[in-house]
Amino acid sequence: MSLEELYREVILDHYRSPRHKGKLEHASAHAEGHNPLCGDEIALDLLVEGGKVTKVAITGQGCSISQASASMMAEAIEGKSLDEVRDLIGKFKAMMDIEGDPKDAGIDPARPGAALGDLEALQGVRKFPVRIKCANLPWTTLEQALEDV
Amino acid sequence: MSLEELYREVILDHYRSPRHKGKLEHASAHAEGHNPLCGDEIALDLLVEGGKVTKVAITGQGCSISQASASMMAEAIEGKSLDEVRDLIGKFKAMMDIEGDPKDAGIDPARPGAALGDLEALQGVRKFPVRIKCANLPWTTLEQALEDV
Amino acid sequence: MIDPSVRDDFPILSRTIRGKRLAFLDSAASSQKPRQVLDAMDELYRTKYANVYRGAYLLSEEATTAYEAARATAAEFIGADTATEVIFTRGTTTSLNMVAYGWGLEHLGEGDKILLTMMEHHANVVPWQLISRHTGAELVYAPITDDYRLDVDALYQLLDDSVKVVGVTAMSNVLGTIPPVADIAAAAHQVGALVVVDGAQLTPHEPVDVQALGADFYAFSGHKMLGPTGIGVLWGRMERLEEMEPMEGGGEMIADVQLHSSTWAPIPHRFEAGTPPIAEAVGLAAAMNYLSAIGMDQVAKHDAALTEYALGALSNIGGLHIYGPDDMQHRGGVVSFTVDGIHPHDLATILDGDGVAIRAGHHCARPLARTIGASSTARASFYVYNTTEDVDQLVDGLHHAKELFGVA
Amino acid sequence: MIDPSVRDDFPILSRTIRGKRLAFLDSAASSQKPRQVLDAMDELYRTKYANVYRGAYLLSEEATTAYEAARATAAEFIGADTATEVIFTRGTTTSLNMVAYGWGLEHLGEGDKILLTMMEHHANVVPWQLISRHTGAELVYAPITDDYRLDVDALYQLLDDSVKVVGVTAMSNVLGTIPPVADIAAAAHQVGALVVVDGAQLTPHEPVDVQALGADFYAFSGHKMLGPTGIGVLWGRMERLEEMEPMEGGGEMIADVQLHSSTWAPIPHRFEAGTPPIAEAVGLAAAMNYLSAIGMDQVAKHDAALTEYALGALSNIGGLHIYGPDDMQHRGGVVSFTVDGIHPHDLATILDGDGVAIRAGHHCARPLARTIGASSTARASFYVYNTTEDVDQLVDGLHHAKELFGVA
Ligand SMILES: Cc1ncc(COP(=O)(O)O)c(C=O)c1O
Ligand SMILES: Cc1ncc(COP(=O)(O)O)c(C=O)c1O
Repeated sequence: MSLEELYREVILDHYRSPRHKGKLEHASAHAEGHNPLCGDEIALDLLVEGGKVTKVAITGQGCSISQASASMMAEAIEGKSLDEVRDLIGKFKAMMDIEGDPKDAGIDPARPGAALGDLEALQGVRKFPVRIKCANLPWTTLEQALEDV
Repeated sequence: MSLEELYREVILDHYRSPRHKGKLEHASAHAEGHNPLCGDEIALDLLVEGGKVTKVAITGQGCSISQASASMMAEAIEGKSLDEVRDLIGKFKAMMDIEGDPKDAGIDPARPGAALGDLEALQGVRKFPVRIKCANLPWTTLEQALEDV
Repeated sequence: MIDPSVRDDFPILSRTIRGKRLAFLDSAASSQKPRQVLDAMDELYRTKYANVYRGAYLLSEEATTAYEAARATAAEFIGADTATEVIFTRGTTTSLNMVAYGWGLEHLGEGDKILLTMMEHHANVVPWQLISRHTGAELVYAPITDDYRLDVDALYQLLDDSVKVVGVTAMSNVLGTIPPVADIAAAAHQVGALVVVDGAQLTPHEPVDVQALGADFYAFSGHKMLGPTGIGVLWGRMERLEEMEPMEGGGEMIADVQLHSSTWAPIPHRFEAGTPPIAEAVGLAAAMNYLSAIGMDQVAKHDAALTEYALGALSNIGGLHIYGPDDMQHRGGVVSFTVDGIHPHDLATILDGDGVAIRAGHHCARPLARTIGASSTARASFYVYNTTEDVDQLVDGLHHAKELFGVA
Repeated sequence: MIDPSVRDDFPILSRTIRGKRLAFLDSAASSQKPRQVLDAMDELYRTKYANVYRGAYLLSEEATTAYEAARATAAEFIGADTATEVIFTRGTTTSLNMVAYGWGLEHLGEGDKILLTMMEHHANVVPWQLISRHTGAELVYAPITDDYRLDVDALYQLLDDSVKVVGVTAMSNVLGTIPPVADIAAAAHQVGALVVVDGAQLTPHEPVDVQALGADFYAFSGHKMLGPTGIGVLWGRMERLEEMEPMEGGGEMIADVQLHSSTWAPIPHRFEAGTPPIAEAVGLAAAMNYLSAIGMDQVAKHDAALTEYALGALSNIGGLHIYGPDDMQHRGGVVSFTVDGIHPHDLATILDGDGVAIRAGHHCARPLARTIGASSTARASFYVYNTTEDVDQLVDGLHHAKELFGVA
C-alpha cells in the first residue's frame, strides 16, 4: 500500500481541474449526495434526451477522491445511453467492492484503462477502505438521479 | 468479625418480640422512615407530654437489625425528657460511626450496658458496614418525628 | 452440565471470601467476566484504540472495524436480520428509556394504553410512567397467576385497540418465569400494538431469536452475560426504528446541524449520540463469542440442571418458601425464596459469612413484590460457572442461618 | 514539559503504523490510556466485581466502595463541594442531554430563550434543539470574533430576562479557544439564567474548579482524559440538581414504585438509573489519579508548550491557515488548519501513511464550520504523552503532502 497508488496523477488532475463543473438550466434529473461523516458533497444535473445522457454538470466540494471520481464519472457517462450508464455503475461498484475481484468489473491488468478508462485509476482506493465511500459518493448520487428519469 | 457478634441474643430477642409495637391514637408526633435500597420500613408515633416522651409506638418491617434497633430505641426513650432523648440520639450515632471511637458514645468496655443498655449490643453492626443504615433507620426516623414536637 | 473447567476462565472465582470458598449466586444481578472478555478489551486499548468513525487514520479505522464487528456479532447472537438493527446503549435501562421516549413520546397520547405485566423490572415500568406523564397515555397491568406465571388470559382480555404498547419481560428476574412472548407478541400485533421485550434476563441464559419472538424492540445488558459494565443493546425491527426519534442528541448521530434544527444520520448511528462504548462493545462481542463457543442451548441446559437441583434441595428446608414456578416448565435459573423467622437481608449476611453471595430485597420489582406479598426475598441465580457444589454451600448456609436464629 | 518517560505508561505508543513511528495527535477526539487505568479496571473485574448497592455480600460491598470512591475522586478533581453532586453518566453527550431533558423540559416554555455560542459542539446544540421543539423555547447564538474568540460583548447584548439557559463550552474542540466562562456565568446569573458548561475539552487539560467557574452544570467525558469509554460526569450545583427531573427511569433511581407513579431516590442515585458503569468509574478515577500525580498545572503547561511550538512550526508552512487564536492567550492544545489545494481528508490520509494520526472534518461543530467558512479542517491536538518529535513528524508529513499534491 503506497500513497502513490492512491493519489495517481490522473486523480490529482481531475481534482485540480474538475470536468463538467456547473449546473444545467433545464436538467431532466437532479440529485444531491452528502457524506455526513466526512462532509463530501455532490450536486448532479443530467440532461437526458432520447434515452441518452446528453449533458452532465456537477458541483461539489470534498476530498480529491470524491471530486475526482465525480469528474471522471461525468466524462464517462456523457453521451452514453441509459443502459450503458447503468452498466458502468455496475462495473464501477464491482471495481470498488473490497471483497470483489477487479475482473468482475471487466478490468484487464494487461490492458489498463480498456474497460473503465481513467476511472480505473480509482482502483487504488480499495486499499484505503475508509476512502471507498468518497469514491462511491458521485455514483450513488447518479443512481438517485436516474430514479427521476 | 463473626456473625455471632452481629446477631447477639438480645438483638434476636427484640427482633422476635418487638416491644412497643403498635400505633398511638393521639400521637404528638409521627414519622415514617424507609430505606429504599433494602426495603426496611419504620413508622413511629410519639406522645410527648410536659417535655417528656411518655409513650412510644412503632410498626415496621425489615431485617433483624432495623427492627431490633427500633424496639430497643422505643424501650430506651419512653419516659425520657426530650433533652435526654436528643442526647441518646447523639450517643447512638457516635456508637454507630464507623470512624468514631465507642468511648465518644460513653461506652465503657469494662461495664457493658452501663451507657446505652441493650443498645450496646448493636456495636457489632459496625463491623458490617452495609448494615449500619439498618441500625440507624429508627433513629433518623426519630429525629424526623422530633422536628414535629 | 458444562465442564467445570470453565471456572478457570473466571479469575475472581479463585478468590476466598472471609476465608471461605466463593459460591457466587448473584449472576442475575451481574455476572462475572472470563479473562477472554477482559483480554479483548485490554488488547483494544493497548493496540488499536482511537475514537471511531471520523478518524482517517489507521488506529481509528481499526477501532471502527472492531466496533462494527461487535455490532455484527450482537446481531447474529440474537438472530437479527441485519446489524443495522442493533443499537449499542448503556444497558437495558437506557434501551427501554430510548423506546419510551423515542417511540412513546412521539406516538402516544390521551386515550392510549400501555400494557405492562405485573412482573416487570422497574426498567420496564418507570420509563413508561415518565412517558405517561408527558403524553396522558394510561398504564395497565396484566396480573400473575397463583403459580407465579404470567396470567396470559387476563393479558389477552386487556388487549384492545386502545393498547398501543405491550411491555413484557422475556424472563422475570424474581420469579424466573419465562412468559410466552411469541404468543403475546402475535396477539399484540393483532390489535396493532408495539411489543417491547425486556431481554435482560433471557439473553444471557437461553438461545434468543428476536424474529421468532416477534418483538418490535428487544433490550438487554452486557454485564449480565459475561460482558463488561457500561453497555447494552437495543434491537429494533427496521420499520419500527424508522418510526422512532432519537432520545439523545449530539455528535455522530446527525446528518446536518443547522442553528435551529438538525437532520439525523442513518440508523443505527442516529441512535448512538456521542462517543459510543467502544471497548465495551468489543468486550460484549467477546462475551457473546465465549457463550456461543459453549453453545447457548448448553448454557440453558446447565442452568436448568442447577435450578432443578436447587429447587429440590431447597424444598427440603423447613419454613422455606419459593416464589416462582416449582417445576422446570418455562422457567430460568433464578430462585427467590424466604425463610420463616429470618429476614432475607439477614439471610444474605449470614450466607456471605459462609462465602455464598446471594441477593436480598425487592429486586427492582416493587409492584411484583407487593403482588406476591413479600416485600423482600432472597434470590439465588445460576450461570455457566456454577456447580452443584455452589448449591450445596447455599443449602449448608441456610441451615447455619436457621441455627443462628434459632429457627426450627 | 512533562518527562517523556510517561510515554512508557501507554502501551499503544510503542506500536508502529504502516512501519512508521506513531505520532498520535488526536487526543481531543479520544485519548490513549495508561496501563494504570487498564490495570485498575482489570483488577476490579478479577478480584472484587459484583453489581453495586443491593448486594448484602462482600464482593458487592467492595464494588460499591470502589464505585463510590471513584465518585469522591471525581468530585475532588473538579473542585465539587460534595461527592453527591457528581453523577456518573455515559459521557458528555448524555450529561448534556440529561440537563436539557431533566431541567429544560421542566422549566422552559414559549418566550424563553436558550443562549448558546457559535462554537458549541453538537452535544451542546442538538439536545437544546430537541427541547426547543418540545417546549417552544427559542435558540439564540453568540457569535465569534475575527480572531476566533467568543464575542463576549455580543453575548452580553443577547443576555436578557428571557434567557433561561446559557450553554457554553469551556474550550472549543475546533479552535482551542477558552472563553471566559466565569465572567459569562456571573453575567448569566444576573439575569437568572442557568449556566451549563461543556467541559469535555477543558477537564482533560487544565485544572478545573467548578465553583470558581460559577457553573450550574458541568459535563465531561472519561475517554478524553486517559479514562475508559462508556463513562462521563455530570456535575450539578445541589440546588439545581434538586430542580432537575431524572431523564431515565429504572432500577436504583427510585424510592418507591407504585403502579402509576414513583418517587425518586436521593441525589445522585436519582440520576443513575440502572446498573451504572462500575468498572468505567474505577478506570476514570485511576485516570484522574494519574493526572493528579503529574499535576494538572503541569499538564496545562505541557500542552501550552507543545501548542506554541506547533503554532510556530505550522506558520512557516506556505498555504497553511490556522483556525484559532494564534497566540497562547486563553487557548488550549488544539490546532485546526487547512492547506491550500489539499483537502483535509487527503491530508489525514497522507499523514497516516507517515504515522501521524490527526482528525479531519467538521469536528461535530457544523455551525462553527459554516461560520469560519471551512466545512472541513484538519486538527492536531496534544496531550501528556506528546513530544516535539510528534510535532516535527506532523510538519514533515505536511511537506510530504504538499509534494505529493504538487502544491507549492
Ligand atoms: C467540546 C466537546 N463537547 C462534547 C463532546 C462530546 O463528548 P462525548 O462524545 O464523549 O459524549 C466532545 C467530544 O467529541 C467535545 O469535544
Ligand atoms: C429483567 C430486568 N430488566 C432490566 C434490568 C436492568 O438492567 P440494567 O441495570 O443493566 O440496565 C434488569 C437487571 O437488573 C433485569 O433483571
